[in-house]
Parts: sequence; structure tokens; C-alpha cells
Amino acid sequence: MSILVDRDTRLVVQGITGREGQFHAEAMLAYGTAVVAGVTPGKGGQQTLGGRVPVFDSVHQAVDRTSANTACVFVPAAAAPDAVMEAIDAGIRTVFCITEGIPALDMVPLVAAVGSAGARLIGPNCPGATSPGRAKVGIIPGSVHREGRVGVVSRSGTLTYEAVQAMTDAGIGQSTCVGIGGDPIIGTTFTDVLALFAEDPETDGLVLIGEIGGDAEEQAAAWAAEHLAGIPKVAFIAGRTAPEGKRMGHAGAIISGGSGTAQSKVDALEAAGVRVAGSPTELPALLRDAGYRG
Amino acid sequence: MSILVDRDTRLVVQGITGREGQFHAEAMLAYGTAVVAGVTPGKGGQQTLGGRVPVFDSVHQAVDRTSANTACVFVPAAAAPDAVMEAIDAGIRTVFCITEGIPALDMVPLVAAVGSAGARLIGPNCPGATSPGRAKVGIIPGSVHREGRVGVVSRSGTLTYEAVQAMTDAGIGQSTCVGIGGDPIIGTTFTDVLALFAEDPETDGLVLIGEIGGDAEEQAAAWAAEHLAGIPKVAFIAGRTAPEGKRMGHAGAIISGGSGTAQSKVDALEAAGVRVAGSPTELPALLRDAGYRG
Amino acid sequence: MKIQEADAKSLLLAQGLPVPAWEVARTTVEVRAAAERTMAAGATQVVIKAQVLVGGRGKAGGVKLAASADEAEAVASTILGMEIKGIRVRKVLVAAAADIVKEYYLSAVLDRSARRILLMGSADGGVEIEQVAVETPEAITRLHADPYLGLLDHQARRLAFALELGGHWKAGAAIAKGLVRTMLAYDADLVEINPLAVVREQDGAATSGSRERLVCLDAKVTLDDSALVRHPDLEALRDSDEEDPADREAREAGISFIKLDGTIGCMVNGAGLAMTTMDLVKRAGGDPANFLDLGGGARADKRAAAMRLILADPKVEAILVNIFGGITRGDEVAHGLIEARSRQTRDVPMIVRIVGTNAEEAGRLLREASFETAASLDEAATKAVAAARGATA
Amino acid sequence: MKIQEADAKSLLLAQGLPVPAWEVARTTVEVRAAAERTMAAGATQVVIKAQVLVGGRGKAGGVKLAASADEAEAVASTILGMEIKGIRVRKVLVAAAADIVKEYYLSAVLDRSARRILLMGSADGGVEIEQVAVETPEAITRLHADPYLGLLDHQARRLAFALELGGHWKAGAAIAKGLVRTMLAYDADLVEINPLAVVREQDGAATSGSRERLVCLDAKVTLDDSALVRHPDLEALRDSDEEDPADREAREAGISFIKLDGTIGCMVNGAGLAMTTMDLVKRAGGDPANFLDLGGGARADKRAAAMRLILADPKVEAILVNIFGGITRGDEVAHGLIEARSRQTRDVPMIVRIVGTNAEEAGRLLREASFETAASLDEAATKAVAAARGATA
Repeated sequence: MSILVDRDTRLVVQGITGREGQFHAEAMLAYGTAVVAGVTPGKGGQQTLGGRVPVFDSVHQAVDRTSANTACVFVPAAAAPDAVMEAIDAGIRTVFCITEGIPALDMVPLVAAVGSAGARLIGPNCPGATSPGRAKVGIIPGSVHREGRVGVVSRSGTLTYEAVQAMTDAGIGQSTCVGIGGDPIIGTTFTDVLALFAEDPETDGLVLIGEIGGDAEEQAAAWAAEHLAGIPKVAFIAGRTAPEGKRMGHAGAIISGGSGTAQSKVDALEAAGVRVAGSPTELPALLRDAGYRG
Repeated sequence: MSILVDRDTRLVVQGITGREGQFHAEAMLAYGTAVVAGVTPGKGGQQTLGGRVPVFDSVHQAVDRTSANTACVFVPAAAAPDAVMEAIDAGIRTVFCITEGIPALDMVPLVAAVGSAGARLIGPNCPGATSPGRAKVGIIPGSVHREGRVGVVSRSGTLTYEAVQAMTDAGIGQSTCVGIGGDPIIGTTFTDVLALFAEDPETDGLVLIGEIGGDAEEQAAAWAAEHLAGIPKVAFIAGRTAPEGKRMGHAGAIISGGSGTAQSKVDALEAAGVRVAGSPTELPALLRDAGYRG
Repeated sequence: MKIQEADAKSLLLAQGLPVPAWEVARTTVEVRAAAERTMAAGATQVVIKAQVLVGGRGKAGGVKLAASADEAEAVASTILGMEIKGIRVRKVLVAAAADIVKEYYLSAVLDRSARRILLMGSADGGVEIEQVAVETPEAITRLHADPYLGLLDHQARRLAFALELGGHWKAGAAIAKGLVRTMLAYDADLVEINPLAVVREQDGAATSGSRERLVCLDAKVTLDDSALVRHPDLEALRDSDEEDPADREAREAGISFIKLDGTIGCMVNGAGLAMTTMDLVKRAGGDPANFLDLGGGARADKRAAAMRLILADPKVEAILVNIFGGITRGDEVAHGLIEARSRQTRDVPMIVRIVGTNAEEAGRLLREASFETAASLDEAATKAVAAARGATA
Repeated sequence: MKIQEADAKSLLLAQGLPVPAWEVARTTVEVRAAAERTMAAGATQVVIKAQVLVGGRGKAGGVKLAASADEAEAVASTILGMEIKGIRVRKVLVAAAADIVKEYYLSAVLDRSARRILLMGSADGGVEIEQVAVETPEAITRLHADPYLGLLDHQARRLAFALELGGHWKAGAAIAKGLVRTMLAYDADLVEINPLAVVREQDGAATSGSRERLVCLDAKVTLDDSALVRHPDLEALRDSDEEDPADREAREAGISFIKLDGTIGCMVNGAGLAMTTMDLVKRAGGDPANFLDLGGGARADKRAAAMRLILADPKVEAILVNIFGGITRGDEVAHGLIEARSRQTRDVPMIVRIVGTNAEEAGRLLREASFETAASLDEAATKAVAAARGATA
């Protein structure tokens, strides 16, 4: 198994004829992902990527003709929320939104609508997910991965690649690597992904990559303490030396309480039985220390 | 038993200090309904109806202090949708909206929100519901009722009273009488109410009071044909002699198909095994003809 | 409330939809001037369309073309003043005759069953759309706007692609969004564009080039009466030219009133009960003179207005008052009727039935004032029919 | 983006919220004139408030009262030009000193966890609200706006009643709705009124009567940077007076850049990786000179700007370039670095690590151009620290 993406993933790429869409659709195909369709309104009927992928005017058509079951959105920020809604409306239940720069208030009704539809949105501003040897959706370089049994979840982009590369270099493969995105409002949280990994029989260890700001890592730690006692798990938190960020008035302090600093996150994770590494390269050793035998 | 309102109904009246709210809250109390609270923003802390009912600033307070579980809205049209939302938000799952004149487009998000909350809205522009001998909510004159085992559902106001009076005069009592309201967009349809009656062990016969326009009666007939085969059921349709109504362009004809005329409704009901009376006063005899022995 | 085509087009234009220019004219002289201006702007033909709130004006001869200002004036003289389904034409719309490449159908309507706004579009446009709906329903694309977010961009695009608008798909999607925006902005029940059309237009008077454009050639908008209170500007669009004085009095009094041809005036509270009262009058062998619903909580002034409306009809030989009180209180109604009769100029027999809230007090008052009363609605109908016959005989 | 109090108040005023009048002044002469106008309008005292984008200006002496125009001018001379947390005060706000009856706290903020707009209000207003949040959290009322419909009327009322605003509850509810309206209108992350206050105001200069009114006495608004593209008018509110030239260059190039005190310049793609790079530099015994995130898909012009920004800092002794390619292509980065070095005026050692998309090609190019490269991030950090020490030694 694996989570979110797998051999049965049939992907439609929204914005496939744009620069980023083209580039990464090609990379996904090269990795072995079943990229079955692309969508660019007004370009329906064309073929792209050397005739390997048909382009449709709408996700509905793409789903109708190709039975696509997963979407990956590369369209510009102004149109991306609508693209996600289109995928959901067309019956797709797993949507990755790579697009960055979507205004936060556009995300509020979007995540509510995605939730009401019983669908899952990963991102926006996320690198996607890879189940090594099976499929990758998004922009994580395929070369960093190795097949294995450790689940990785991160809210960073390139830092995810760094951490995964470190695992691979140490001979520890991954079941699935998920980048959830670092925007203020995201569709899928650390906790959501941990819950998916908890149900995956092929995931035997966990790596969480966090950052300063917000309280998502603290919440994930609390959830892990309750639900993931038996599984080896490690983390890395970026920003220990970062200067104090900009504060959101008193309101930010009121809602976050003491959360948000690197120390708060490290403390919460350690208290939950998650060992926190000082560098991404230390993650493999720490994971083995925690009992991982993969 | 009975449906929607019963001895365990604990009612909060929204707009209780207004003219209509006062008058009908008094009548509901007199009928024996547990009117446990009233709401008028800014008048919280007062008592009304001779000190028998406390007034609160919000439905939340009313629910907190009195465990109200049903709401009846008498506030003016401009504020009524918000009043319904307030009741839902305060955890009330059955809301009667008596208010008339609410713009139809205000109802569109409202019924969606009520549905998402898993709540039930009856109305707007409805007379409410009475379970004779137990409780009444709304404005149906208590005097027309008699305890019994026939369920009545109607989208008219005063015509409902007429039909119920005819039943009572003929010695046929009612389990519950429900007026669903005649506005374009309503929260609870004929079919919804029939489904509730179908589950009620104390309802052995059904009376449906319809009108020309729309296709709610036709839909109810189709549902009844499938789900209510064993129960005696009769109907009355008002408007056999009414002049042709105003049409909503071609669009109205396209969406309604042939529905909407009295004849269409009578045909649909008769085809579904529902006998249709020529006058409300004929309903009791027709119901007995259909096998009702109450 | 229905509004005229020209007003509907103004609303669409205000929402940014593409509507070809038009003028409204009330006299043949105005039509001539409008035609001259339109042709000076490059039109080779003008269309003159009767502005009435009933359908079928085309078949009735209310829409005609003219190739010159002279002809426009002549054509207008046949349209202005004509009657279409009993409505006199007092205004016409004058516009450049469109050079139509292809017609489509597009509408947004309140869908009562789905409780959402429904968009419908078809590549088979024009007046036969109802036939299309019956014969080839699959030729009509239907989708519901989101109850919270309205018509989403992708929905508008899908509708446009379904209509096979070719290079006009972006324009079509924008118009679809505009229809819903128009509904929401003005609390419309219906916004219908039939036809939506690709037309060939001159690029400008100076050049001889032409281009194709997707435009709203006709427009039908109906407004939600319940929402007019928050659109006072739209109330002004009510066509008082067309409105019967009795209808106006009824509307201003807050009464639903439809005049019919019979002899028995009806005053009832509640639309369903009013229709039932009419049905029973008919069943008893009589003919109702009107549909009249006082509405809920009817006050004295409404009842007085209702009485005036009924008595203004010389055919009325008997009046049936049927009040079943919920919000309406029977005793108040009785007082009102007693007072109304005291002022009444014409002596018409009146059968009164009051049931419900404070009905006993009402009955006592009415009996004291020697009104004829009835216990059941059937009895009231029978008595009213007899009274009307007695008056006629 | 943070904006000044005066600009925040303008936005609130535009949304119909009650904000007492104010003026902005940049010189003591302007302050004097503003104070004179304010006192002529009936004020007995004026308040002069430093306009800076950092908190704690009150404690720093940036907010003062004056009872005359003379005093205002004198006070202004102490505030204008002072530094608050390193920021020079170039503008002050001048307003009538409020006669405060009671202070409240009210804010609307984007709640990341709940993914909705959160309203918070407290009857314990003023600067100590954070302490209230810790010590008596129940004294703060919190509720979430509907994700589709915004703050509903009943929610606004409940907030107002929770604040025990007495006769001002309708005004309080209107302000609560206004906060959310302001957020939505301008894509704000935060709209904070602290204090919201009941103030006693003169009824007018001519009479001696006074009345109480609920007003927004201070206002803090931050805007969503991602949404500025659709609010070009708000971009103008960016306080370029306060902005460091390096910050401006970074912003205009689309780079996230924060200058720090160390000696190792960092150029990284991705915020998380940039922070990690800093963390590892520190761990290797060095001090980062900056945080720099090129963002995704960084083009040549961004990298050139980044290089200028880093080299503009004379303390920089070594540069660590760490690029892990996803959207960013390693070969493009390598080309850019090679070209940048050819134009570089100051010779600073550069350690380059490129991994990911097209990393092999990048490595080849860099080695050909004789760059120092590193395989791991730890190695890169260690090499950078050594290079910086070597340069210093």
C-alpha cells in the first residue's frame, strides 16, 4: 500500500499546457505515474507531451473519458481555487494544489467546500506526494526517493527533498512522502496525514518535518502521543535560529498561546515520544535509534 | 408519538415581544405547549406573557438556560433568515419559520446551511404544526383539532385549518397537522413530511392538501406510490377553477414539464392511489372509503 | 413582477453583459427619430418590438423589421396601439436588426425543487426551446449554481463548452456568470436570454470589415415581489401603463386580486382557501367574480379596500366572505364588515363565514348586525350562489 | 503587510466604522496646525501618536497628550525623529484626546487551525489583553465567522452582548460585522481594535451637552501579501519611509530577505530549507548574515538580485548557495551563478550545493567553472564556516 498516491492513481493535470504544468507532467510520466489527462479550457481535443496525454476543456470531460481519480493543479493563483472546485465537482476526491500565492481568504470557503464534498485537498503551495516506485504527483524530484516503509510528512518544499534525500542516502526507503504546504490555510494537516499513515500497513516509521510558526506541529505531537505510541517516529524543525517573526497584533498571541517557536515545537514533539534531529542528515540514525528496523 | 412537535417539545419563540409573537405565544401556551423561552435582542432579562416566559438576548442563552429544543420564528422578513441560522447555530434541530415575505434568494443559502447542520426548517410562510392534545407550534387555531391518528400535511395556511376542521367535525382526529408553507423555496417538502408520517406508529391515515403551481404534489404522489401503499390516504387540490397563472418565461415550462396544473396533480395523486376530494368537507368520507377505521 | 424587455436589457447592461444598443419610443415620431439615429450609426435595417408583458408578441405581429425611417414610422403605426392578448401596446423598442449567425438559449431560474439557481443553456435557441425541452431534453444543458458561492467559473465554462460556442466560449461563460449576478443583484426569479446569438457586426461606420460577437438579443427578467422592498429603484420599473386601476389599488393595499367574469365576489384570507372558495362556488353552480386573498393578519383598511374592489365590479350580485382565522382575528373582521356595510352604496347580499381565532365573538357580532352567516364553506358557497341567482331573478 | 494606524483607520472608515477624526503630520509645524484645528473643533486636549510599524510605542514614549497647540508642537518635537525599536518616527497622528468611559478589545483574525475567520472580543480591553488571554481566557469571547456567509448578524449580536456593551450593543454588533467586512474587502489577515471604547463626546461646540459613543480608538490591520495583486491601491500604503532599501529591492525582486548580523551570506530556495541552512551554519559554529529564500522557479534575475543583496553587506565573508531543485532547475541556477561571479566586484568565497532537478548538469557546469561544491548541507555549512574564518583570518 501507501497513502494518497499509488499504482491505481489516474492523474489529471490541470493547467497542463502551462510551463510548470508541462515540465512536471513530463517528470511525473517519466516517474511512471499514470498521467491520463490534462485540462486547459479552450485546448480540449489537443494532445500534449508528445501525444501521450489528451487535453480536455474541463475536468468533467477528463474524468468521463479517462476515469481520472486524482488531480494536480498547476494553474495560476487567481484561477486555482476554481480549479480545485472543478476537480471536486467532477467527482475527484484527491486534489493536489501546487500553486503558490493564493490569497488566504480565498482558501476559507474552498476548504469548507472540499470538506463538505468529502474530498481531500493537499496544499496549496505544496510539493505534492510520492509513493516511491509507484507514483509521484507534484514536483518532488523523483530522484530523491527510494522504495521503503517510512512515511514522511512535511510542510516545507525543498526541505522535504533534503530530508528525503538524507533518508535515501542512508538506505531508508519511503512508503509515501507528503508535502502539505506552508500556506496559512491548507487542506490537509500534519495530523490528517499521520492518521493516514497510521492506517497504512506498509508504513513502519514516520518522519515529520516542521517549521516555526503556527501550532500545527504541536497539534500533530498531541495526536501522535495518543495514536502512534508503537511506531518509531522522528522529526526535524526548521528555524531554531530564525529571528522572531512578524507578529499578528495581540490577536496572534492570543490564539497561538505559547505555540509557534522552534522550542515549543521541539518540546511538544519530544514529550510525545518523537525524537527531534538537529539536522536532516541525522534523521536516519535517529529513526533507527527509535527502533526502526527497515 | 406524532411528528415534529410533541409533549417533549420545549419551545423558544423568536420575536416573542412583537405583536404576532406575543399573540401566538400566548395561544401556544394556552394550548399546552411548553413555551420555555422567548428571544428579542436587547430585551434579555425581561419576562413576558404575565411572567410565565423569560426573554433572552439570543437563542444560545435561551437554549443554555431552558434546554429549548424547538424554535418558532416570528421576526420580520429582513431578519428572519438570520433568526433561523441563530436557532440552528444554538443547536436547535427543528425550526418553524412563520414569517412571510422572505425573498426567495435569501432562502437558497439558508436551506443549504440548515441541511448541512442536519437540522429541519419548516416554512417559511407556514402556519406551523400541531399534534392535537400534545403541543402546537405556530399559528394554526387550536380549536380546529381533535386527537387522533390521521396525519395532515398542507402547503396552504387557512385552507389547512379548513381541512382539519372538516376532519374534526366528522370525528376524525389527527396525529399531527403540518403546514409546510407555500413560498417558492421551503425547508421541508410534502415528501419529507410524508416520510416522517410513514415512520410514525401512531399515524394510520394521511391527508395531503395541495395547490396549483410547482410540482411538489406530483413528487409527493410518486413517493407515496412507492412507500405508502398500505396506508389510507386522500388529498384535496385547490385551484381547479383558477385562471392560468403567470408563467416564468420558457424556463418555467422547461423545468416544470407538464406539472403545475390542478389536473396534473389530481392525475398524479389518483395514479398513486390517493383519492382526491372535490371539497375539503368530503375528505373524511373519502378517507373512510379508502379504508381508514379511526 | 414582470418587467419590460427594454428594462430587462438595462439591468443586464448594468451588470456588464453585452446587449446591442436600443431605444424606447412611445410615438411614431419617436420611432422615426430612433430609426434615423440607428441607421445613421450603420444599421441597414431596424427592428421594432412591442413592449408588452405577455408572450407571443412575435406571432401577434408585434415585432417587425423596417429598412428605412419611413418604413419604421409606418410599421410603428401598426404596432403602437395594437392589442396583444388584451394588452394595448404603448411602447416599442427600436434597435438595429441583428445579422444573426447562430442562436442559442440561456437562462437562470429559481429551481424550487432543487432550491438552487438553475442554469439552462442550449445550442438550439430561439422560440422553439420548449419543444426542444420536450422532444430532445438532452439538448439542454442544466446545472445548479452553488447555494453559497453562486455560479463558479468552471461551471460557466462547462456551460459555454456544452453550447459549442467555439471561439465565443469565454464570452459565453462571462454571460452565464452575468445571468446569475443579475439574479442576485436584483433578486430576480428568472433571467432568460432567448436568443443569445452570435451576430455579425460592422467594425465601425468607417471601415467595411465585420466581426462576430455573442450578444443578448432578447431578455426576459422577472423580479421577486418579496424582495422589491430592498430594491426601491426597481419598483419604478413596474409598468403602470399596463396595470389595471383595480390591480393597482389591490397591490397598494397588499391584497392579491385577480378579476374574473362571474357574479359572486369573494373575499378570503389565504390564497389556497381563496382558490378553494372559487372552486366550491363553481361546484355549487355559480361563477366567481374574482380571486381575492386578503393575506395574513388583514387589517381593517385592507378589508375596506377589498370591499371597494369587489363592489366596483357591476356584475357582482353576491359577496362571499370566508375568513378562517389564524393570525387574522375573527372579531376584527366582523367589525370591519359591519362598518363597511354601513358605508356601502350598493346593496349586495353578503354571506359571511368566519372560523378560527375569536370566531365566536365574530359570529355574535355578525348575527347582531343581521348578516347572513354559514357554518361550512360548502354551505356558504351554496348560499352565495342562491343569493346571486335571487338578485338576478 | 503591516500598515500604519492612520491607514488602518482610513480602511475602517471606508467600511463605515466609527473612527474619531484624525490628521497625519510629518513636521512640528504640521502638528501645531493640526492641533489648532482639532482644538478649534472642541477638543480640550490632543493626542499625538508615533506612526511606526512596531508595537510598544506607548511604553517607548511615542504617544503623548498636549493641552495646547504650543504643547503639541513641543511634544511632537520629541516624538518626530525618535527611534522605536530601531525605526525612526517620521509621521505622527494627531487627534482629539478621547474621554474614555470604558475600553474593550475586538479583533478579527485568520485562524489557521480552524481555517476560518475568528472574532475575539473582551470587556477587558486595553494593552493588557494578552495577559487576559493567559490568566482569564474565559474573559475573551471567541467565535468563527461562517466560511461562506461571513459573520452572521446573530453572531455579531452575541459578541456585542458578551462584551456587555449595554445600550451600545447595536453599535458593537455593527462594528463586529464591519471588522469582517474590512477583512474581506481588503484581504486582511488581521483587523484589531484595541481599544474599542465608549467615549464621552461633546454634542457640538455650541452646546454643553455630551453623549456617549462606541468608537474605534486604535486600529491595527495587516494585509495578505498574496492578495495585494488584486488591491493595487493598497500597495501604495506600504510605508516606504520605514522600509530598508535592501528590503525594498528584495521585495521588488520577489525574494524573501531578512538581514542578520553574521558573516555567512545564504542563498537558498524555499523558506524551510533557508531556515535549516541558517540553523546548520550556526551549528557549524558560524553566523548567518541573512535569511534569503529565492522562492520556487527562481529565474536568473532573482538570483542576480539575491547576489547583489548579499554582497551589499560588507560583513559577508562567505556565501553558501543551497538549491534543492523541484520547480527550480539546477542547471539554470548554475549558469546564473557563473554569470553572477563574472560580474562580481568583491571576491567572496562561494560554496555551492545544487541537488534535485537537473542537478548533475549543474554540478558539471560548476566544477568546470571551478566553484567549490558540497554534497550534503552539513558539508556545505561546514565549508562555508571554514571559508568565512579563512577570509577573516
